[in-house]
Amino acid sequence: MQTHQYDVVIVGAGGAGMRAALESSTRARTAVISKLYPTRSHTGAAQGGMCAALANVEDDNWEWHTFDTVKGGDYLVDQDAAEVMAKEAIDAVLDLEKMGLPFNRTPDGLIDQRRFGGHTRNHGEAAVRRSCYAADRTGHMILQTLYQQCVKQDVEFFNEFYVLDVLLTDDLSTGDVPDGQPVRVSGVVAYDLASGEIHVFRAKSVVFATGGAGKIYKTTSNAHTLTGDGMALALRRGIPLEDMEFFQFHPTGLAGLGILLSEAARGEGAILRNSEGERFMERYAPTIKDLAPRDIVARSMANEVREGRGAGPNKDYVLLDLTHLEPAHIDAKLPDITEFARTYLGIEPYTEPVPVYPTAHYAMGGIPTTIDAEVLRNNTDVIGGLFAAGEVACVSVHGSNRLGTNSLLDINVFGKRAGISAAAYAATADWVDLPQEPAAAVVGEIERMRDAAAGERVSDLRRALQESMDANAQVFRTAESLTAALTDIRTLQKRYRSVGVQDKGKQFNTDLLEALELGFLLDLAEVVVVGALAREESRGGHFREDFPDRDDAAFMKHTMAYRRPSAAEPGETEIRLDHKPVTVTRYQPMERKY
Amino acid sequence: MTATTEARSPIPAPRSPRNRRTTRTNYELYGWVFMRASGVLLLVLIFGHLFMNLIDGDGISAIDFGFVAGKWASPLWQVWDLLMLWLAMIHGTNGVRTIINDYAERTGTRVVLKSALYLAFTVTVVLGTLVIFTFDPCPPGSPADLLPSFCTA
Amino acid sequence: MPEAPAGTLYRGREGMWSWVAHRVTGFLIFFFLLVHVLDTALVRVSPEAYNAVIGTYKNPVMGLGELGLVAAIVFHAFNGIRVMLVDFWKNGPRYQRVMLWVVVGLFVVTMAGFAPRHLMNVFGGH
Amino acid sequence: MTTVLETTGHATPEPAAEVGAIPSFDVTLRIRRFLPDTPEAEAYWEEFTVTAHGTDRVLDAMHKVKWEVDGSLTFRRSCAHGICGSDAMRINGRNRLACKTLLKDLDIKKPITIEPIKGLPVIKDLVVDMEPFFASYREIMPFLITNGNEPTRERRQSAEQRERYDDTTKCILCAACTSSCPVFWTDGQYFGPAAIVNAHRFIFDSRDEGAAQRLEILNDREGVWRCRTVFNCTEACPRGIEVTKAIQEVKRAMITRAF
Ligand SMILES: Cc1cc2nc3c(=O)[nH]c(=O)nc-3n(C[C@H](O)[C@H](O)[C@H](O)COP(=O)(O)OP(=O)(O)OC[C@H]3O[C@@H](n4cnc5c(N)ncnc54)[C@H](O)[C@@H]3O)c2cc1C
Ligand code: HEM
Ligand code: SF4
Ligand code: F3S
Ligand code: FES
Repeated sequence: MQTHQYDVVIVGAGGAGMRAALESSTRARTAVISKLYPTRSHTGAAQGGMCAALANVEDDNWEWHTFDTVKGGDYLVDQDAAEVMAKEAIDAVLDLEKMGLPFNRTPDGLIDQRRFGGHTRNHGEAAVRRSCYAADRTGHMILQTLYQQCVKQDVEFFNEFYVLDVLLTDDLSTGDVPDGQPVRVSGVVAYDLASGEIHVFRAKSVVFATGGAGKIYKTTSNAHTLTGDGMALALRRGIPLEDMEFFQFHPTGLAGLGILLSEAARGEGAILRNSEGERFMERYAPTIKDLAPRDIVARSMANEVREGRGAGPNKDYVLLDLTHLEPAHIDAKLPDITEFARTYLGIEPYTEPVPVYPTAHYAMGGIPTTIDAEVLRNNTDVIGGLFAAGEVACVSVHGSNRLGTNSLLDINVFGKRAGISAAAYAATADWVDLPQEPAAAVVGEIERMRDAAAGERVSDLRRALQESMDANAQVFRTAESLTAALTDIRTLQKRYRSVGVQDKGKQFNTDLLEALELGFLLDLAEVVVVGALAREESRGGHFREDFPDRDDAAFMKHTMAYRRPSAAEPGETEIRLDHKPVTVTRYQPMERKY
Repeated sequence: MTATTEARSPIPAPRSPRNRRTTRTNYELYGWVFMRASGVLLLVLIFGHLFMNLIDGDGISAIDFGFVAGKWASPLWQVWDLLMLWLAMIHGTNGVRTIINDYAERTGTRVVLKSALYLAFTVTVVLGTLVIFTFDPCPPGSPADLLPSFCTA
Repeated sequence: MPEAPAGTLYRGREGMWSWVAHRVTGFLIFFFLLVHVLDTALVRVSPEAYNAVIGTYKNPVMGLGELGLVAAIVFHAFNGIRVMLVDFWKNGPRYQRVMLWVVVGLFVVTMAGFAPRHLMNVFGGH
Repeated sequence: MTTVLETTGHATPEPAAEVGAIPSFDVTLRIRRFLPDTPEAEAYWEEFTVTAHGTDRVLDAMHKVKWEVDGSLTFRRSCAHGICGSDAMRINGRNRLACKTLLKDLDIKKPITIEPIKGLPVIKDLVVDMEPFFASYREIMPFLITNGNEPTRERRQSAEQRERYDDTTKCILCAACTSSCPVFWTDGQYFGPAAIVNAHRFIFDSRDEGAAQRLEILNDREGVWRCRTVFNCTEACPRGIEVTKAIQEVKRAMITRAF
């Protein structure tokens, strides 16, 4: 076991992690720990754009942007946070440009902007061009640009190191620490994939930026490595997770594969059609049609399929039609996604419509934080030195449904804030001791798995989980389906205890890591489903067929899920739900119509 | 910078440890340009040479001392062959140097091979140049039938 | 090196094979040139010596070798032009493959013109 | 040693079936393996036969082996659709991304050979040490260099100026190009095409002012001049970047500068 000591440790080298690193490494001794090489992070998959009210091509301002974010999130958004994000968006984009990001340009040489779902002029009048983009590889450019700056600043990276535990001064998982008592972070425990060794990082500040958890679903736009590690580690250490029942299903995943075709396609004019060739979104969102927010489009698509108007041999997808667009325009603005259609489905988008179906895309929920990225351990107390930003966090700027392009914005705005906050905290705080045997829990878990005689297979359990989640906790949910999912998850959690790995080696044992990741997925799926069961209303990405309306009286509040020792079964844990009020500043909830 | 993990693979790395010393000279650049410039010239020179020697007249069967001597009597062919000799030797030597750099992995091997190369270069060029300049088309005491017709012995 | 068992050969395409050929031909020509300068130097020694050595070139085996050498030079020269077009012509890299087929075509034509004549000289000369 | 798995298939119908009737077929993967933990570690070939479907990629077949037959089979992967650059490997003798190579596009009558990319030290199975690769990348100063006078808004750049370096911004640092280059295999000192591609991205960016320094670095003995226009890099690039063209443009920029 090796021990390192840094002022700030950032976990995750995606957009949020590296944006934080750029701030903190100039102010404090910083290490970035990432389970992937930084440029392999899933931020690189983001396509469509990053929005900011630059008003480069059309009249626009950050207040409209705030309103759209709040409305898009079905009023579960904390409006103070949304305001911060929309205001700082402009600098966030300009910062990236100054770092060298190659945005597409207007004829005047300014950053070009295009339309995106849910972004409107003057509080919903018409779609507005707000998304700054670099063809359909905006995320790729952001990730590369941030990494380039990290190289420039000589940021210290520990690549292919898996953080498997976060060390706190008090054990929150029992639920015995009284509110108000100060709790601090003292470091993290990581596993070096290449050598199989355990490294303990002692730190004054720790920033979690580990990204999403799409792999709890089977059909997803997310990478194999997006297993929600950061959320699960926090949950296990007694930190609550906020609004986990809200998962975004992106309307246009390649049918059957889940690979994403950006909303930018529709922003550039592509149209969704059912088997009859009808532009069905006209019925569901008469004003902005195909550019309605994702939850609405995804449900409309699922509904078309349910009512028998799906296309294809099994009538189980709809079509994204780009055939009326100029091939040259497609090549200039959407080169990558059209290539995906060609490579993976053998479809030529110039001439054929592309089969699409909703795909699990984005976790609106996550580790609750303040607008300065400080992690909350209940509705009010922050954990000293612990920060979170990006998809792993829930500020909450996305409420119950994130608008397209708001996530790349989120990682930049709150990544930066996290970096600044973490360095500032480290500058004033003194060191706290690491716990006795800091790595004991991790070592125990790893040894148990490696030594287990052939037990349950990781892949069997994972597949069962993902299939159950796709079937029971996707676009449409009911008490019945969710209960079925919960039963499945509980069974799988029990079976997980006897999971064994085949690879007994020390070096580069990805078999072992997949087993650990499965544990995270199971824990998170449980939180998602428990939260979804309790939320007996429909709002944003969470649609309960048995409760199809939004119920502001009962549910205009954030879910806070805690993992605590089970009262009924000693030795077991359970998810306890609590709530947190939504911050409303200017925009009173209204019915959400587009 | 990334934490470096100690070498873990018992398979020897296919690359020698990084010992790149920045050269900061235009040497490679000039070499590269020279390969191209000389290539174009050589194209003319060599094709002309081959044509004269192998195609024109009776081809290779007609080549003998008399033929060579006849050619070198003219300053044009003297210069032609001299240029060809130098350009081809520099071009070829530089090319072979590249090849040695590519395949000789240990510095020792490299040094030995390159020394041999440069030695061969020097010997050949010096010898060739001397021959062209000090050549006597009508060496005294040789049978007249071997000599070019203009030798009036 | 315990490269056991060896990995497979990289399956490069036209670009790689033409480079291998360019390298091999360049190397061959270079060594021939060394020999060639040495044998030509014999003109300084004596006409007899020179003619004796040149005489050996006139036997059929050497004649065939000579043919190979010319083939090497022709390929190397034409491909050298292709390389230069790749270097200096804006669209060169895009058309490198086409250009290689042109090189091969020119090579065949040139050799078709040269080989019969040369072989006649070698085999039919006396 | 040969392991053959009888067709287990996925428990549920592949959703890919939605796209049309997808036939399933057996493929054999012939994988070059190296397990460092075994005492006398040596590389060896191992064959696996699995059932695959029409839209499956090589990566899917490899996952099937890992998940259902031999958990110790080790390779990197993340995004599974060709944008993260994790899984460059040598498939049937050529460098490609496993997640972007569809089985149906290969000749599946013969075993599909899969080997690690060449020229970098093998750590385990298909995993190589990427550090030397990234070291070259870092050396060419892959970041925008400007003279400090920050404008308040964005720097202006026309659409044409933006287009000038578009191709090389697509690089995902997968190393397929560098590890396909015969010059790189020989001694690994050559900077390699990926580093040059990334230098190109900045050299031709109208906003950048560090071109001279980067050209200086690549003028090195191990720099652009070692490129012999083999084109393996261009053929291998999964992003369709015209790598050799970029290298030639850098060479020409250097020549213009020198004369
Ligand atoms: C296909 C796709 C397209 C998208 N398009 C858009 C778009 O157009 N606009 C938009 O705004 N948003 C878009 N999004 C959403 C957005 O890209 C993501 O939400 C955002 O990039 C997340 O960034 P992140 O930094 O939080 O996480 P990531 O980029 O996922 O990075 C996570 C990092 O954490 C590290 N990590 C994870 N676990 C561990 C661990 N245990 N130990 C150490 N390190 C760990 C990983 O190595 C990685 O470096 C898209 C998402 C997808 C999937
Ligand atoms: C006939 C006209 C010739 C032309 C047009 C020509 C052209 C070229 C060019 C352009 C190169 C550089 C290739 C590169 O950088 O990738 C080259 C390389 C080379 N040439 Fe020539 N050349 C000619 C004659 C010769 C001769 C006569 C010799 C031998 C003495 C020779 C030996 C070589 C060698 C050894 C190389 C290096 C090959 C390598 O690095 O792969 N060439 N030639
Ligand atoms: S240039 Fe292409 S092949 Fe090379 S690293 Fe970049 S993406 Fe990969
Ligand atoms: S393969 Fe190598 S030699 Fe040049 S053209 Fe590509 S870098
Ligand atoms: S897994 Fe990301 S490129 Fe293949």
